[in-house]
Parts: sequence; C-alpha cells; structure tokens
Amino acid sequence: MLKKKLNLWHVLLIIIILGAIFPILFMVSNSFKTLRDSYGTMLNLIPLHPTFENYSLLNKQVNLLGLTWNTFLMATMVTVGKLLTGLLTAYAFRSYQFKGKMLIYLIFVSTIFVPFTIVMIPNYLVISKLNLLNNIIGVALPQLCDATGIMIFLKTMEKIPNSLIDAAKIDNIPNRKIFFNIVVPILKPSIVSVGAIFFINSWNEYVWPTLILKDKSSFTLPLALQNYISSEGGTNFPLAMALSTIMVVLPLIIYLIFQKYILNSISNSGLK
Amino acid sequence: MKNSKLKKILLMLGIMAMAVVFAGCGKKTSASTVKHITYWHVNAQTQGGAAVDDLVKKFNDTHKNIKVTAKYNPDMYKGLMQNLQSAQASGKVPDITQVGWAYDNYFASNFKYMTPTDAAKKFDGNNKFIDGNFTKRTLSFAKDSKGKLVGLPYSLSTPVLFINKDILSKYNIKEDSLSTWEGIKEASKKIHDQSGKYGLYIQEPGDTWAQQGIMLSHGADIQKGGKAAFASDNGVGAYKYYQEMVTSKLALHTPWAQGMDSFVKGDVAMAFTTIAQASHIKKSASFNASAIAAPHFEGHKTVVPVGGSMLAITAQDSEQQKAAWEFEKWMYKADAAVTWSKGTGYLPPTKVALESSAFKDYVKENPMLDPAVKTLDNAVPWTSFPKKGLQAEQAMIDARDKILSGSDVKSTLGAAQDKINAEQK
Amino acid sequence: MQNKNKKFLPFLYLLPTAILLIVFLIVPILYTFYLSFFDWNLIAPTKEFVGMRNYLEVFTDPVNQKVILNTLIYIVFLVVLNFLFPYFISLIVKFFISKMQGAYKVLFFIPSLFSLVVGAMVFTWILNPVSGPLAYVLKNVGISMPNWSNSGILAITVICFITNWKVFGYNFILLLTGLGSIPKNIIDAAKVDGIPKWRLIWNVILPMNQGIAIYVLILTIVQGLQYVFTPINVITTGGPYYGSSNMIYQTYLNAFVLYKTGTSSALAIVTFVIFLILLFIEIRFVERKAKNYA
Amino acid sequence: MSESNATIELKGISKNFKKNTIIDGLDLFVNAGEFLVLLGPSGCGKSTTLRMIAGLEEPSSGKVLIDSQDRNQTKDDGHTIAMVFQDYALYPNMTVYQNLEYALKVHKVPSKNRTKLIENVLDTLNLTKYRDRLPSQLSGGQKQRVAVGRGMVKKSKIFLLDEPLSNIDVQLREKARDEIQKLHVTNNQTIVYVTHDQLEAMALGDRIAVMNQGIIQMIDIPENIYNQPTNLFVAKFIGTPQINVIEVSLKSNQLVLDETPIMQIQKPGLGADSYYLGIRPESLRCSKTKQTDLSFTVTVENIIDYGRFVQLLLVMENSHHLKAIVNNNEFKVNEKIFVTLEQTTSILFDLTTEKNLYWGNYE
Repeated sequence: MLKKKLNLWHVLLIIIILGAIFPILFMVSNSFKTLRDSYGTMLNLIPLHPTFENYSLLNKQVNLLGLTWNTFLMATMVTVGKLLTGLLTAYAFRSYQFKGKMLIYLIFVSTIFVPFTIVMIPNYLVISKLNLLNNIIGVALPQLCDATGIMIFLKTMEKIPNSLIDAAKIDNIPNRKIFFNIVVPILKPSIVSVGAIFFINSWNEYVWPTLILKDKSSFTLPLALQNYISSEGGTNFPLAMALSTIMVVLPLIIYLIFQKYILNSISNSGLK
Repeated sequence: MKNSKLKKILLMLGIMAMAVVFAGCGKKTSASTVKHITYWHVNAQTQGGAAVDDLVKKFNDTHKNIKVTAKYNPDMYKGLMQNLQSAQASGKVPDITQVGWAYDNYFASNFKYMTPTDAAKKFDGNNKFIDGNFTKRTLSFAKDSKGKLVGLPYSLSTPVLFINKDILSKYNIKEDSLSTWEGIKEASKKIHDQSGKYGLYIQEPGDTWAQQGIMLSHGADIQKGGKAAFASDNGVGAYKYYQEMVTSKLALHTPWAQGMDSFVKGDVAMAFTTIAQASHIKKSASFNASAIAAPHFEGHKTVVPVGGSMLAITAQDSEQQKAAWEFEKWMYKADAAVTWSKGTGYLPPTKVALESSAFKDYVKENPMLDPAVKTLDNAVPWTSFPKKGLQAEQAMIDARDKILSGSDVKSTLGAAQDKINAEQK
Repeated sequence: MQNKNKKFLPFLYLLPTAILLIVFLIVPILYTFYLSFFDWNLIAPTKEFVGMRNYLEVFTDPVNQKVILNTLIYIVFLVVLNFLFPYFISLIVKFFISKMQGAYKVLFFIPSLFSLVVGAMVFTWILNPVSGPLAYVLKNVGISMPNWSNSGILAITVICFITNWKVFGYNFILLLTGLGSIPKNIIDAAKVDGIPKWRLIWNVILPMNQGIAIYVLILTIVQGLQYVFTPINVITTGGPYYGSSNMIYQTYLNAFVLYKTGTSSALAIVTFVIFLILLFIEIRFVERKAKNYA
Repeated sequence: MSESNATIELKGISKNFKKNTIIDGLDLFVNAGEFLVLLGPSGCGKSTTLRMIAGLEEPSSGKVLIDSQDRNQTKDDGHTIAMVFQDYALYPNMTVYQNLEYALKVHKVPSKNRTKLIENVLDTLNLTKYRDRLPSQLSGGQKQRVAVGRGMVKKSKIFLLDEPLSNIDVQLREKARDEIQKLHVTNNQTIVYVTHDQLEAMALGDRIAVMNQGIIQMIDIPENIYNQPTNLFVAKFIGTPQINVIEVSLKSNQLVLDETPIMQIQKPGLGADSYYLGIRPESLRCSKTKQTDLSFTVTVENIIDYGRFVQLLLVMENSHHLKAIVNNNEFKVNEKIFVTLEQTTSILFDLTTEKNLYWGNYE
C-alpha cells in the first residue's frame, strides 16, 4: 500500500527536475544551432545541422580569455575579501567579550537586509572619485564584506568547544597561532563551501558591474552577454547561448568538486 | 608581550592590503607625443561592432601620432547618453562620440563640445570638407533647435517595411498595394482572417522613432517652434489608426526583440523597422524576405524622421580636439564610410560614399537597401526637445505604451505633449 | 601593558570589516538620506533643496503608486514561488520519500549556478508569446498564449517564474537542512500514535521549524526583490508603462536613466524602512521563539 | 485475548539492512498481558525487533501478528500500540498537558474523557505540578515520566518501551522501575520492554528473551535464565560479577582441572572428555580449612568490599582467576584458602556447542 503512494511524489519531483534542467539543455542545444535553425527548428533539442560556428565566431569577435580573466579576478577578489573579513570578525565575536558586542553584531546581521539600491548612487560616486570606473577593483571594493559569511563562520566556530581553545591558551600558544593552526583548520570545510558560494555568486553578478564597467575590455562575462542583446541589430540567440554555456563551465566544475561541502554549509547559514 | 607582536603583524597586513588596493588605480600617464583619444560608440558585436574595431585598427596603423581606443556603450544611444552623463560627473569625458539624433538638443544644451564648423576653421582653415561631403538635407539633421551645427551626420537610417514575400504571395497580396497604411491594413486583415497570423509589427525599442514616422506620414508635425505639436488631429488620427490595428489583432504590440523574432520566425507578415535590421533578417529568415519604402497615409506623402547618429567632438584640450577632428575626417573617407555602412547596415553619410561604385555594387547585392536610400530624400531631422530631452523621450514612450494597451489616444497624446511643453519654458 | 592590548584587540580584528562597512554602507545610507531632500541630476554642480517634496512624490505620483502596488504583488509572488513552494517540496523530500533524497538535492541546486542574465535570455526566448517554442506547442494543443509582455501582472508572473528557476534550489536546500535539525524519533512517535503525517507537520514540525522559516521568508522577500532586477532590466525594462517595475528597479530607473537622484534616493529610503520593519519582525520573532525550544 | 491487552506473534521474521542481516528467522510469541523483556548487548537486534512490532520498520520477510491478525492487513488505527522512546520523543513545542492530549485529540476522543484520562495519568505519575511546562523546562526524570504518561493515556492494548530508563541517573532509575512495575499491575497491558541492563530485566520481566546477533538465545522466566542458562553466552551475560568459566576434563566420575580433581559427579551419559564448567561467584564456598578432599587451594589476590557483599579475586595454581562472593570479610589478601565446588550449584557446558548439558540428564 505504501509503494503506490511513494511513486506519486517522485513523479512531482521529477517534473520539477525537468523544469530545472530543460532550460539548460535548451541553452546548450541552441549554442550548437545556426542562426536560421534557432528560428526555424525551435522545438528539436538535437540541432538539425549542428555547428561549432558560434563558438569560433565568439572567440573571434570577443576576447574570451580577457573576459574570463576579468570575471575570475573579480570573483576571486570578492571571495578572498569576504572570507578574510568574515573569519576575522567571527573570531572576534567568538572569543572576546566587549562593550556593545550585541549591538555591533545586530548591525552586521542587518546589512543582509539593506537593499542594494540605497547604497548604489553614493558607492558609484565614491568609485568614480577613486578613479576606479571601468576597473575590476572598483567593482570588487564595495563588496569585500558579507554578513552571511560572518554568520556561517560564527556558527561553525561556536561548535569549537571552549576547552580546545583554553587548552591551547594554557600551553600559552599565541593568539595568532591559535587562530591559524586551530580555528582555521577546523573551519576548513565551511571556508571551502562558503568560498565556493561567494565565488559562484560573484562570478554571475550582473547588476553592480553594469554600473561600473562601461568599456568592453573591462567587461565580465555576464556583461558581455549584453553585447548580444542589442535589439538594433537583432539578438543573435545562438551566439548568446554559446557564451552562456562557456560562462557556466567554471561554476559547474567548482560545484562538482565541492558539492558535498556546499550543500551542507548552506544549512549553517540558516540554522538559528 | 605576545599580544603586541600579533597586533604589529595584523596592522602591517592591513596597511599592505590597503596599499595593494590603491596601487592598482594610479593615473595612466604616457609622456610620449602620441595623442590618446577615446571614441564612444553603440555598435554591439551583432551590429557593426566588428566594423568599428576594423576601422579604428586601420586608422591606428596608418596614423603613428594618434592612438584611438573605441569604447562600446550598451543599450543604444540612450545607454551612451547615460554613460556620458555619468562620465561628466566624474570628469572623464571621451574625445569623440556618437550622439543619437533624438539627443541632439539634449547633448547640445548639457555638454561642452566643439562644433564641426569651428574645428574645420581652426584646423583646416576652411569649410571645404563639410560643404563638399554633405548635402544641405543631411546637414539639417545635425542642427539643434537654434540652427547651430552640433556634429557631422555619421550613421543614417530610415525605416523600411520588411515583407515576408511567401506569406504575401500565399494570400496573393500585390507588393505595390503596400505603399499606403490603408493598403497595409487591408492586407493584414486578409492575412489575419485566413491564417490567424499577425499582419504587421511596428518596432517598439527605447524610442518612438517609428511611431513618429507614422504621424509624420499623416501630415502631422512632431515639433513646431521648439514646442511639442504631435497631439494635433493628424497626429491623433495616425495613432488611432495604429491603435485600432493593434486592438483588432492585425498588428502585433510587443517589445522589439520579441517582435522581430516573430517576424523572422514567419509569424508576422510585415515589419516596419530600421534598415539596420536588414543583414540580421537576411541571415536568420528561412523565408523570402525583401524590403519596400516606408508607406504613407492616402492624401499625404511619406515623411520619416532620419535614424542613426552624428559624430561630435567632446574633447576639451585643443591637441585632443585636433586629433579627434583628423580621426573624424578619416572616418568619412569613401572606403571607410562604405565599410561602416556594410558593417552596420546604415546608409553611408557622405555624397561621395553614396555615389561610390563600392556602395552601388553593395546595394545590388543587398536589394533591401534600395528603398532605404530612396526614402532618404523625404527624411526630416529626428525631433529632439531642447530641455529635459531624456524625460521628453520617456514621456512619448509612456504615451505609446498606454495607447497600445487601450487608453484614449487624444487625451494620452495631449497629456504627453503638455508634460513635454511644460519643461520647454 | 598586558591587559590594555587585550582590551582593544578584538577591535583590531573587527577593523577591516568596520572600515568597509562605514565607507561603503553606513556613510552611503546617510548620503542617500541627505540626497533625498534635493533635486540633482548627478552632473550639475548645484543641488536644489526641495524638502519633503521627493517623499511626497513617492506616495502621490501615480507611477510611484503603481510601483508600490507592483512591489506588493512581487512580494506575494516571491513568497509563494520562492518560499512556500520550496518549503512544500522540502517537506515532501524530507518526510514522504525515502530514496533519492541526495539526488534531488544535487539536481535542484544546479540552476542556481547560472547567472540570471542567462536565465532571462533563455526564458524570454522560450516564452515568446507569439513565436516561442512554448507558444508553438500550446497552439497545437489549441491554447493561444496570452501576450504577457503587454500586461503588468503577466509580466511580473513571468519575471518571478524566471527568478524562481534560479532561486528555488538554494531555498529548498536551506529549508531542507533546517528540517534536518528535528529529532527523527518524533516522527516515529507520531507514527505509532497513528497521527497522520500532514497533521504532525502542521502541529509540530512547522512550529519547531519557525526560526529558520521566518529567516528564509524575509531573506526571500528582501533578496528576491533585488534578484528580479536583472530579468526586469533584460526583458521589460520596467514596461509596459512601469507595469513590471518595483521600488528597487524604479530607484535604479530614476537614478541612472532619468537622472532624478532626489526621487531615487527618497524611494530607496522608503524601501529601506520597509526592509527594516521586516528585519525587526525577524529578530523579534526568530530570536524569541528559538530560545525556548533549544 | 481480553479487551485490555493483546497477543503479539513474530513468525519467521528477518531483517537486513544494506546487505548485512540484522535479524534472521526469528520466532516469538508474547502472551496477552505478559511483561516480556528483550535483553541483549547493543546491536543485537532487540530495538529493531521492537520497532517491527510497532510498525516503524518493515520486516524483510516474515509476519507480525497482533491479536493474531497480520499487521499489514489491519489498518493501523494508532490505538492498539503505545511506545516510549529512549530519548522520550516529546513534542518540544507543546506543554506536558498538550503532549499527553495530542494523540487523543487527533483521534477525536471527547474532551471530557480526555481531561479525565490525562488528569488521572498526571496524578499517578505526580506530574500535575508540571502540566503547563515545555519539555525543555523539565528534568530527565520528569521527561521520562511524561513519555510513559503519553503511552498510558492511550490505554492501548500493547505498550512498547525502548530502553526508557537508560538516560536517567542511577538513583532515579530504581524508583522509575517500580512505577513501570506498578503500571503493569494496574493496566494489565501486554508490555515488551527493551534493555541492555540485566538488573532491569530481572526486576521487571515476567519472562526475559536474551538476544544476540539477531537470534533469541533463550526465553524463560528470570530464575531459569539465571540458574539454568541454555548456553555460555546467556550465562556470561546475566549476573554480575560474571560467572566463572573454567575448562575441565572428565576422569571417570571426577572433573579434573590440570590433574587436580575438583568435583565429584554422577555421570549418566556424558560422552566427551573435556567441558566448560560454569560456577556463579556466590556458589564458590571459600573456607580457611579443607571442607572435602576435593577442595583445592587458591590465594586471595584482591578483596573489594561492596558493603552488601564482599568480592574476592582468587588465583589458582595454574594462575587461572576466579571471583567469589562471601558475605563477611574474614580473609586477607595473599592468604591461602580452600575452595569447594558442588555439582548442584554449577553448570556444565559442551566445549564446542557451548550448550548447557544439564549434567547429562536432559529435562
């Protein structure tokens, strides 16, 4: 009696998987279609006359390597920044008592809920005054701190029993050593997973970079897609899909490698 | 004692990190005599981007003392204008830039620039270059409301009616019946009744260029004496005609990208849009596509606003201006102008280029260009309002959206006109 | 010497974050607040003081009123699509199936690896009301797809669906692991007592899971409104006639398209106040509730 | 099969989990109203058996009969069986009163009866003071009582308890045991009680089923379990300190350990020549003087005085160790004393099958 009911739910879940995966298949299949096929034979996932033309055209028209490098640079800077500030802040909260600690913590947590638009204009002006427009650093600088990182690290650090830290203190191991040789190694799994999530999100970011990066040579991959949405000349859909497919390669690799970490660490960010 | 050691190290780390961050952004100063000028344009990869890069590369190779770097601005002329505004806020303006016709007055009244006539007088000593290459009509496109020449016309385009010949022949509609909007409506009705497909799609990008064309071809004026005048009977009549086609499903009302996709897919028989779409349609359509001249209402003659942009010199320092002027003149040479036209699908701006054999053979290969060249003769400057140009354009776009989703034409157009005129005091 | 260091050492650790937050968050918020009392187009050297006019305009201007209404509609869609739906599915995967839980987690997460720009482009193509593949399939089945790009509500629906495609996986996993913290034998106890699963979920599981659920709910709204920015910008740019714009996008439009920084800042402040109220609810609700179940 | 309790029968039950079999071909019959204890080391399958009775686990093969009806056929109405879990499984968001009331409310028991039932249970378990407290505000003992209360309130025919006392500190445990004992007397439900603590088993069980590696080694009344264990495992598992086991050989009618005869036996039908001899520590008679000619000498290596009794650790010539229990401490460490064994108070096990040979005369 139990067996039949079970399949019903699986049917629903598989439909959701199809909904999640089909657009990806559609994207990849269109990246191998000719422009005429993408209009003519919309429905068949297997291209009628598959071609590699979009990828070679893409490489000729746009400096793929340069774009990927810009995106990689930005994503790495943002990730390293967020990890560093997250770790240091969490450690401060974890092992010290000081005046106004709760207040400062609440301020940090509330930054998650600040809408991006309220800091948009002033940050834009700051970056342009610092002459960092069209510069990857200009994009990365305002994003070097993320409260989610602080929360996750704090939660994982709270799991470290005080006895461990006290034991180290008794052997008068200096603070710095405690931080790097005890705290960080224990946090390695959550550092890896949080880092992977920060990297992927920053890799795919579109809104803030569009305000800062105006010159094609400084574009990141999501912005390069704009090149192909120009309505004046008509959208070259297959070309855009080729770029989209290339864009997801690195996040997919990171996901496959760290998938176990990522899926578990997301739980920490939520657990109250 | 051990804590202070930690403090020193962390402090040092902090300073070092800050230093690295700021080092990356020092001013690039090049002492050599090579003049660096920046050229802003709106040509995405799919629409002339490659042509711009070729031209700039050819120029840099042949001119040792000037180095041009081209900068692409997304979201067409509106996007470029926004970037120009932000650039001026941070004090780093380009040396030479494309300016969309719609922003002619807005550009002239908000930004510091050098007129072509001053540049010719200061650097050539005479006006020969301008008078020799441009007709009175084309120059008129680039004049502001006070008649001052702001820049030199660079890309010219006119709206044309792209047609799906297979559909037309299927429902035996003769091409010449489509020279008037009434003929188009009739054809659309026949197609819609028999196939359920849409007859017509009129482009709806981030400007009302095509819609202005319909009103002008119904005898209306968009602007008179610096004031908006499109809410006249003729203007309202034209828009009502268009609205009626949309509500009775003869014409399709949807954003530009989707509309053009539907035409290329064969779900819409005719598309009234810029000639610049020609190469894309030719490459993607799997039906027999061609183009005919922009239609007019019965009893009126075809009048269309010119599309495209002009080149304006925004460099402030005279050395930069000189280099920009030289680059501009080189861009107008026949072969450069034809390459530009081939790459973007626009019409070449100068007389010599229009009559050059290279361009003639190109038109023979791409017959769709022919109607566009003919319509050039009945093109008028694109109306751009002197004050708050961005908001004026937005008001007309909003009016279009409201009308096409059913609101009363007369009151909506009237309200938009008053809103614009309130700003023009 | 010794304890003096100890006292301000923690502040040294907090220094980098503090500097970044002050320069790129706290000062900007104050500056935006300052800007919201002026009329300035970002380039003119002078700013014209207009007092509360911008705030008045936020609530009186018909376009802004429509935008505020849109924002509420967005919130309803976001809560249903990005919160209730993944929550329902996480309950199913947690309590109603025994095999393949791991596989579902892995596959559901994949779309969140994509940039929303890609999602927007793919779905605009698929959902083209006249000539998209979906429209074509529906036509064969006799249903004609409505032209969603002409009506505000339908455009919002499509935009929220596209955002849901990307965000569903992330929220699903967040909620699923939240359910993981519930001791397994409670489910056994209920089973022995013959208590139907849904009843148990309603009376025990949901109340216990309230802490993380509220956190995810408010996160969905706050981040959701900022996620939809990308599809709006790529597909409808707020059209038709601001029918698909929301307070976040309208702030961008006013600032970087119409160059009315005053109106934009006022809108941003109002949005910020609404988000603060949501945050206040979260802290009061989640902190208080979580305490006595620990 | 009276109204207030039911029989439980497991027929040919086996359960495997990912390739390794936990329970293999188990048959068990629990009489109506009986208090059966499942006793065994951890991992012996006792909890799994209980969970199969409760319907929380599906047996890989075999049938579970409640009142001789197959569990899979009958619709599980949640009335017949109540269960208490090792870590109580109380609903954390409900007060004590609500915890007791929840199952009744779900099964639409009229509120008047509900309150009566609950008040009664709260009173018997003297939890009335804590009725409005949340589980997180209760002590371990109180939580355990609420868990038991939740089972009692249902007035179910069968009551299953899965090591309910293992998380309670020792002094409270005895009192809790008496309450469960009282509960069985008053409600007369069929109770199956899982534990790894032999004291609880001996104290509570009408019958005890000793399990190991998924097989019931022996099922009998506590007394037989203690005195006549069917095999060496049961003998060793029950009784602290553990039974002494020595390898002896049979010479005519004497059991000999390394050439010293230690016991005179009548020997009907004992074939093999060597066996295991099991002697409970309290059956070793220690004395300063030789009692019989078969008493052998040992030296006292260690003495532990537990108050109620004294435990001696004795070393034989062949350095084999024996433990003995005496009630007064008349011996001193390193003193040489005599040990005398009797056939009636010791058990003979087969060397290979380790089965109890009942000295050759099978009952």
